[in-house]
Amino acid sequence: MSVFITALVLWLLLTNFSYSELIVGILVSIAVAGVFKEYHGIKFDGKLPIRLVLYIFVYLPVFIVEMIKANIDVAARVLNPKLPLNPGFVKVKTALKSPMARLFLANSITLTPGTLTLEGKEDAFYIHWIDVKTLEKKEEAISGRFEGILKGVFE
Amino acid sequence: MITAFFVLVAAGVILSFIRILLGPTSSDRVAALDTMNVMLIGTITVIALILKRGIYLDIALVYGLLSYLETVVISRYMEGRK
Amino acid sequence: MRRLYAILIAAGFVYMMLSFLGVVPGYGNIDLCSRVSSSFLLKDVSEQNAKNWLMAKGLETKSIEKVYGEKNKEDGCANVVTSIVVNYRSFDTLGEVTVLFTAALGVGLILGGTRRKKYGLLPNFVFRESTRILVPLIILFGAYIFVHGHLTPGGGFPGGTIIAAAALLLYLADEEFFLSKVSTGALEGSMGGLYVIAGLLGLAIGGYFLYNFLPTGRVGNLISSGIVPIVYTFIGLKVGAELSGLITDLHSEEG
Amino acid sequence: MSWNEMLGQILMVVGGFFYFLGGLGMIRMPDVYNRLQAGTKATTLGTFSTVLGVGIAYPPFLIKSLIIIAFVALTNPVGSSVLARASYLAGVKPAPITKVDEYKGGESS
Repeated sequence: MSVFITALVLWLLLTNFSYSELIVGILVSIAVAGVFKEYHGIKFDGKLPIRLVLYIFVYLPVFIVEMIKANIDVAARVLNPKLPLNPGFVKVKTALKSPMARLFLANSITLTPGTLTLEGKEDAFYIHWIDVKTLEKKEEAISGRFEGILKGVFE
Repeated sequence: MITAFFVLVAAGVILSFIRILLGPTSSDRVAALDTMNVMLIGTITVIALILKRGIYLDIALVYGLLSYLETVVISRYMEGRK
Repeated sequence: MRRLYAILIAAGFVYMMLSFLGVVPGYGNIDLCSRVSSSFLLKDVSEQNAKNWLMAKGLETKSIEKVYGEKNKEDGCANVVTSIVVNYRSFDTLGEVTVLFTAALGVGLILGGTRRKKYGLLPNFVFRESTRILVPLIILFGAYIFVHGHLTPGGGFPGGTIIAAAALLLYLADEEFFLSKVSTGALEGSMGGLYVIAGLLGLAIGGYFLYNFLPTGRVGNLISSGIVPIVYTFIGLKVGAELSGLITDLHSEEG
Repeated sequence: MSWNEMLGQILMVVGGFFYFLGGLGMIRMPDVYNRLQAGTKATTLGTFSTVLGVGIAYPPFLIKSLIIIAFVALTNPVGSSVLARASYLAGVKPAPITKVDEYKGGESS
């Protein structure tokens, strides 16, 4: 059912609106949702609109600000003639449970300053960090900003 | 201003192209190729703007899909080879 | 020495890019948007637009039927390549689909097994989860391409290839996934049969094989140009099933 | 030239600058993981900026531009993450300045 709604919304975004497009889109979405009855990762329930609003107005601004900061950081590192690097692989624990929230956390980590996700296990992510400052406070430094927000949005 | 965009993109593409030619290992080459592909997606959309053709946006989407698939396939191959 | 070669090849690349800069016209100086085919592609085929175009070319507005009417009467495709491939030379396309079917059959005979080949390493967590989100949307995009084959560039073969790309992504992301050979075979066989049946219906109604027997409608709408979108749907599903079956054969091992 | 074309072109040039930074990072960084960091971040923000600029400069393209942005945001980090793990497991050594390593030869199974 959630696959059907997502597919129909994507179809209507791809095409210009008319009634024949709507009918064909409904047919195609039913087919796609029938094929992926079991194997899919798109699941949502009645609280979707609240989550969408939260996602757009709480998560996205933080994310975009962090991304611009990341790029300024990368630019400063690349344009600096001394190339200040102090890389290392660290392990970061996370408390998030739902796969979607963890996927978005991993992507956010990849796109924020100086970190790149390598692998996610049951309760932790392995991360390549471009500038290892401390090993004690690493959770706060890497994923602390997003974890609370994503917990509020998805769980 | 569009010319400035093209000059910047050309510089970026050429730098990553040099990395493809030099790269000591094959993962360096794949990383540079991935970077170049994403740059080309942006360039295709700008060309769509210049020629005012909505079709080229579809082409950018298909190109992005294929480049992602290529990166993933080569990565899985390297993993399995070990 | 290697660096020298690299820089030389890159210099050739620079020259290519710079020569391309001269070809691209300046922003706002392009005349392509006033071409007829472009207005068909953008689905902006209202009569007012046609009159504007004719006025801009300095022609009489009486010849409007000559520009828009005839095309509408004959096959109703906005995309010229599609009208050639699926309407005028449709028998040729049937042959092409048969060639692809034979190739898939050969690969299945030589390599086909009943068990899935394992990589031995679990895929990345991020990759697994994102694939579960992406794959239905990729298949929907493939369907978008082959349903709109008569309006935009694209059609059955690219759409089927995108569906097969989704199948390949699933094979890479999930160690347990195995597409059953019965389902792909049944889909491809039934779609090929339906293509031939559409041709025979044309033979029964219009007098020759693959006759376009449905009304053509107005150029630019989704439901137009007769049986062309239906045939393209058959071709797209058939090619997608064939290539997915080919990927399955390459992923399986004996025993 | 109206304001939206102006804004779109400025966004495009900013995106082109980030593309250039990505290419420069590809050249200057010492090993493949740092290169992936620079390449992924710079090109993702560059694509956001460029494609959004195209959508703003010519509003009929806006919806498809947003679809392209969502697609790139979903696939590009995933691709680089998969590639980083693959090169770690394939035995590509990190640069000598790498101090900490808690991943330890890929303890996944």
